[in-house]
Amino acid sequence: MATLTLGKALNEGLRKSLEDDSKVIIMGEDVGRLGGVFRVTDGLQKDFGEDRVIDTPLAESGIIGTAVGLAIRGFRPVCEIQFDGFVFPAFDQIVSQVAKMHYRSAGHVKLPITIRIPYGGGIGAVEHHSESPESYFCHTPGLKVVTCSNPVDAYWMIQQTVANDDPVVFFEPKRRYWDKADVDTVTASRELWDAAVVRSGTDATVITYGPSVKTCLEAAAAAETEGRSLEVVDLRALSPIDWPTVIDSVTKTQHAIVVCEAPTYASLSSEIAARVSEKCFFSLEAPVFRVTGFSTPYPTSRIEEDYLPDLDRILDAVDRSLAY
Amino acid sequence: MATLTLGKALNEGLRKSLEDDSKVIIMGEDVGRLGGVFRVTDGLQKDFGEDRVIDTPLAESGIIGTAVGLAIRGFRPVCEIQFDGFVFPAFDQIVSQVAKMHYRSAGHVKLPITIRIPYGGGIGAVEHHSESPESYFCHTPGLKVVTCSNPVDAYWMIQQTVANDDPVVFFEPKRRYWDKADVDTVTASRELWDAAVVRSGTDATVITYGPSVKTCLEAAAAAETEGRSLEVVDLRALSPIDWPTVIDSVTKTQHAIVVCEAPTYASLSSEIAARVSEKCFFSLEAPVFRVTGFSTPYPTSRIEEDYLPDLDRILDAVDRSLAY
Amino acid sequence: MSRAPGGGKGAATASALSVQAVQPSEGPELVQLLTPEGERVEHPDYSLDLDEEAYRGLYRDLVMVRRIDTEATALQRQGELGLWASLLGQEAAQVGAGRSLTERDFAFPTYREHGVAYCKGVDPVTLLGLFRGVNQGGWNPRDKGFQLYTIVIGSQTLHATGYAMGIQRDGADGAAMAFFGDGASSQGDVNEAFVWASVFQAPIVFFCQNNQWAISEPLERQSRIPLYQRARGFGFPGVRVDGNDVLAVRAVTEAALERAREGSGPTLIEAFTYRMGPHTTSDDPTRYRLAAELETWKLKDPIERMKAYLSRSGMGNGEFFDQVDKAADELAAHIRAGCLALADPDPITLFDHVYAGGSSLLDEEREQLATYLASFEAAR
Amino acid sequence: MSRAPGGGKGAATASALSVQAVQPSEGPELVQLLTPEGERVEHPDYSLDLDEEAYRGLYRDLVMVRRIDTEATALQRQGELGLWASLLGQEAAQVGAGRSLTERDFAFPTYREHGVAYCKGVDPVTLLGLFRGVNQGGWNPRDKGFQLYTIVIGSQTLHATGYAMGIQRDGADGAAMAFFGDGASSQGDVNEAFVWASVFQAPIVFFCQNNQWAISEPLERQSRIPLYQRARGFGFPGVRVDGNDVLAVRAVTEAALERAREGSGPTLIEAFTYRMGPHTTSDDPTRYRLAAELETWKLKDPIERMKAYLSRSGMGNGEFFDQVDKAADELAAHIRAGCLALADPDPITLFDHVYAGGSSLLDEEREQLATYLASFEAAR
Ligand SMILES: Cc1ncc(C[n+]2csc(CCOP(=O)(O)OP(=O)(O)O)c2C)c(N)n1
Ligand SMILES: Cc1ncc(C[n+]2csc(CCOP(=O)(O)OP(=O)(O)O)c2C)c(N)n1
Ligand SMILES: [Mg+2]
Ligand SMILES: [Mg+2]
Repeated sequence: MATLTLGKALNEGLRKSLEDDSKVIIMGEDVGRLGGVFRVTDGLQKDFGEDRVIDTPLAESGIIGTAVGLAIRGFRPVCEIQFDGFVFPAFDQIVSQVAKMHYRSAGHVKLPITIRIPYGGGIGAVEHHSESPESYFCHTPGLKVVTCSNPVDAYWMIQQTVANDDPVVFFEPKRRYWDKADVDTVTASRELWDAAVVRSGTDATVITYGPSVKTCLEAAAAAETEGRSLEVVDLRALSPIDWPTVIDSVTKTQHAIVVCEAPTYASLSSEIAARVSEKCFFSLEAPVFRVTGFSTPYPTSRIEEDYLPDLDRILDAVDRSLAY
Repeated sequence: MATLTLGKALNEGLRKSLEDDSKVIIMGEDVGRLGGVFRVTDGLQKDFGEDRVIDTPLAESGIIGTAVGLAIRGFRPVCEIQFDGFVFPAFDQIVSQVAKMHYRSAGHVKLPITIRIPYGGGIGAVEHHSESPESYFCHTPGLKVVTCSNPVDAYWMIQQTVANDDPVVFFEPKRRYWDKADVDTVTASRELWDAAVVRSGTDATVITYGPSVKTCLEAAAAAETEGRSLEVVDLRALSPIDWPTVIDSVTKTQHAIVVCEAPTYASLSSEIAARVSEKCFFSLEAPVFRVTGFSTPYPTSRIEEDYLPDLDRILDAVDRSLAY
Repeated sequence: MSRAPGGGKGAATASALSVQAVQPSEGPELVQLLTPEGERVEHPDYSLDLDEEAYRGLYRDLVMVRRIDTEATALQRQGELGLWASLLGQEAAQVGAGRSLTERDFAFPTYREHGVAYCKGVDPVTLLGLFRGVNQGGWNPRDKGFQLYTIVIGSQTLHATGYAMGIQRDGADGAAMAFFGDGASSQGDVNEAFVWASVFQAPIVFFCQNNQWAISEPLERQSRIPLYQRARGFGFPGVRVDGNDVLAVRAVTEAALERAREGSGPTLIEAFTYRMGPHTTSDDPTRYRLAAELETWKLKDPIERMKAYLSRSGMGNGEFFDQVDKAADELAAHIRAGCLALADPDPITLFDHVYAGGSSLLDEEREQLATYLASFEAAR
Repeated sequence: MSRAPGGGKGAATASALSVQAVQPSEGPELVQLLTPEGERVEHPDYSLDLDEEAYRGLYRDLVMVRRIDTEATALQRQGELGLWASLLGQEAAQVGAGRSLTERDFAFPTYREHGVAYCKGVDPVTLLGLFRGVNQGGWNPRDKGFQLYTIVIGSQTLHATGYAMGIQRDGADGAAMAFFGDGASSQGDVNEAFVWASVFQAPIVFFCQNNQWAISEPLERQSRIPLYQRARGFGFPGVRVDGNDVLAVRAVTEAALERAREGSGPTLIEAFTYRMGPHTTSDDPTRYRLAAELETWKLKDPIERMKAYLSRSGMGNGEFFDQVDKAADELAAHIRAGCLALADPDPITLFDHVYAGGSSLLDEEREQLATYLASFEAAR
């Protein structure tokens, strides 16, 4: 048991992956000497050398494209995209190559590539540094997508992801990098693809993931003082979603609210709302409400708090759901 | 009134746009001398010159990126992406530049760029030539997305799009390029952002767009022989959607089926299902069913008919909905 | 905060900023070991010394590769293939490169490298799967040292570079080879591959077949200077070779591969050639290029010159040429029979291999489709 | 179908494939008109002949620009800005380039071009909006001939190229200028911009400030050869200028702009300089570079050498330097006051300007947020 920040838990998890499998390599901008702008790879180049922790030229398509080649050669690349908004130059390689290679090759070519992306807002950053692009990847067959919300999951999920034989986009909730928790470094708490009921409740189910989990837990605590019992589901795996856990919960509470930072339209939150509406058609007492970022580009930092789902907007949605 | 194929209607529409506004320029791979691989720009370079109909170097990011600069200079670029699967190298320019410039500049910089993309399957093509990437663009604030399903809309919508001051992704249903219809070239039938009820009915609403409209109309005709009255809504505008038309229809029929070629997960069809489930919560007699492409990369052509929503799968969903 | 007041003007002498405006398609820098007339010539930097059997082997390869192409084109016309991308005219470039590759090396092709595939031991029938639409390329890339065809222009150059970095990290002997076209040279990915390869001194050869056209666009839409010169902007050598001269291509490519394997980094080879056919069977080149151009290039045919060389030098005679033609006929028959035997996949297989580890989402959809398909079976 | 039997080996003489392995950060090719000691020197290809007022003006610009930077850094430390990207050390590169631009020209900056912004007449206070987080850059690019800051590395080089193509199509006189860094040179977009600019002979100057670092990565991670040489791979000239010598930068840039406006196509200028500060205020350069490097570059300070030049030549004296310092103090006060007065936007404005033509989807969301916000007002 160690007390780790989420960032440090990732760092320790990556260290473990590098130790466990000599084919694991880390690559990205500033991941070596600097240890990454968030220090997630801090000290790894020093200990594992420049051949395994590679400071790459500044081009995201190049990072992912060369990772594909390395994977074909038998390596397990862990690529860092410095910020959410900078994954798009690599989008073509991700969507048309990484996602499709196993299919194209009828299973001959595996690409066990991990793409780490710090994502989400709330850190007062400038443009392109606060986005939530997970829906693009969830919509792409051939990719799997996961995200952690706390240090324990960070430590274990990154290792499970790196050990996974499919390409996985691993989203890191950057504003939670500094959150601390005790981490059991001996036994993993659960499978990579399983959702977690992080708080039990009876009145409504709040379905969320990544940086919003903490906000939802706070909302649930606040709701409790008003006598409302919220169940909070941390999805962890975004593609595919652990539907049974979600549907069981909603079937029980008969109310569902989806919370995330990404814009609503044509998104993962749409999928959750659509699926829950379908599968819980007879148990839902109210429509599935979504509390998300708005349909605008991520705004300037001085008004980002109004853009991000916060406690009040979540509770407001709960109220509307229960009053329906 | 002229009888035109959908492809020719686009060609005539573009010609009109070039004539009407000297700032309109066309750019892309093979759009000049060849007239485009689908001949949509046939003859335009000959008549408007190489400065206005530009064969570009082979790089999609370059096409869109230079279009941004041309738009800043006051031009109205119409960019062709040769096939759906080749839009991804331009994704960064589209998502981080085209979509965000007006917002970033607080309205100072308008980018009236049209991005034409032939999309969808059913033409027996090889990989990357049959995809339906519309959801990625719908999920991107700052973009608008439209698609035509017939020659009349093709003729008018392309002109309305080019004349529009916002960046618009214009999806062309490539397997319908050869469909013919009489086109009134004097009066536009409707506004760009309006959906169309292309067949009235009372038992269920089929919500669809682009290449699937024809399939849905055929399904509706077949359903009629079985005594079922389907209403078919052709969305035309995919972002934003004309919700009143959709919701009015579903409120009336109490059953909704969404049909499109793109994979279901985290997509535009998710949004439609989610929104209709929410807005028609009390009127829906059954969950919203979706008949879409599967969650796989687009398959090889010899089995694409099994991947694409067809008449039978649509009618099957109608049956399930009505039997719910 | 506004423009500086007064002030004169900076000036440069004319020479300082001028660049030689070279026509991209000309220049004396072309490496050639065999003239279009089949005459063997010397080159100061490159030489090739093979035994007779090897020269005959190259001729045989050229003929076989062309026959693959002819047969596939015919099969497409007869509706047995959905599409075919002909390599007509590019046989020497591909055989020269393909025969330079050893088992240690790994090639990353575009959609037109049927000749390289042949040299790498991929059965042409397997190759047809993609064009028939029954699969996306049926061979195992690792078995063949030959990656699947990549259709998105330029992507594979980065894969090749990464693979080469992997060779380095394995401390292995070998090199990667990235194939791409003149049009591809404009793609960001290709230029990023140049950056990476140069920075890491990766063991890779960039093999650009400049066939003068990117569908309807002539080379002038991609570059103002000869493409091989692109390399020098990235700090590694570029060389232009007569792409219709199989001997020169082989000499240049072997040298570049050797250089790569030795740890001296990347080389860009521009094989100067010509796409004699349409871009693919869907294309109509009469819309954008003159027949005369084709006629000129017919005189440089890669097979004819090799045949002339063998005849002149006595290495090949009528009997040998007949043998080769017969072998080609057999290959054609094999291809035809194999193609017709390529069965359509079972629809339910469309869910196979999306993931190595499966997916609950797909399981559900597969189940749905299976039930749905079964309902038709039942209805029969 | 397998490897050709027998056969010898292709060989290249050593020279044919060798490339001069130049250290990317050295070389005698640096254009300089002013030594670090402030001595005026001649260059065979470039000259600059300004009147006294103009020389003084350049000095004044350098001082003002540095003061903007110092003040902004201070404001960031005091919590008034979320972030600042310092240009410390790059003043000469930016002023030299900025003062070469005329009203006909249009500049496309990165996030660090505060000096160019100043020359283009953008009030530094406006500049701070982005770093304070109240807007994304408050000026009207068309008014200033200065595009908004672009944060995604390299994107703006394509915008500049397109703009230049627009100038051509308008038959206008003028040029575009694209700013970017050494790190950016690796991005596909930048190389695509080179392709486009060259193919269309667009009136553009690519101005690369090679400040030796891309955050923590030294130039060696981006290139093995001097960056200015990249241009020759694309068929246009590249030139390396001492980026800490405002006179040389101005001479070279004016010449390149003139060349562009005349229709002779693009030029790549590599302004060889050094990022004296951290990458941004969030960065800690002690983690990746040695203090000694900084000390070396302090000796090449762009302001000191211009000051020495003015003193030596008698164009500037103590009184003048004091005047400039006083003006800089006033500018600093203006910036500070202006920054503190930059109000937070009204939350509801987050919906403004997403579209020129509005959107029903946004109208609905705006309405929701307004109602929601009003509920708090009401609750008060
Ligand atoms: C990214 C991308 N854009 C567009 C296309 C469509 N396309 C297929 S081949 C081709 C031309 C390629 O030219 P070149 O690189 O010279 O290769 P060649 O076909 O001549 O062998 C184009 C534009 C594509 N496959 N990928
Ligand atoms: C596409 C993209 N990837 C990554 C980043 C993060 N990032 C910001 S600045 C920078 C380094 C840029 O170096 P350089 O081009 O040399 O410019 P400099 O900062 O030195 O002025 C990086 C990696 C980004 N802004 N955009
Ligand atoms: Mg070509
Ligand atoms: Mg730099």
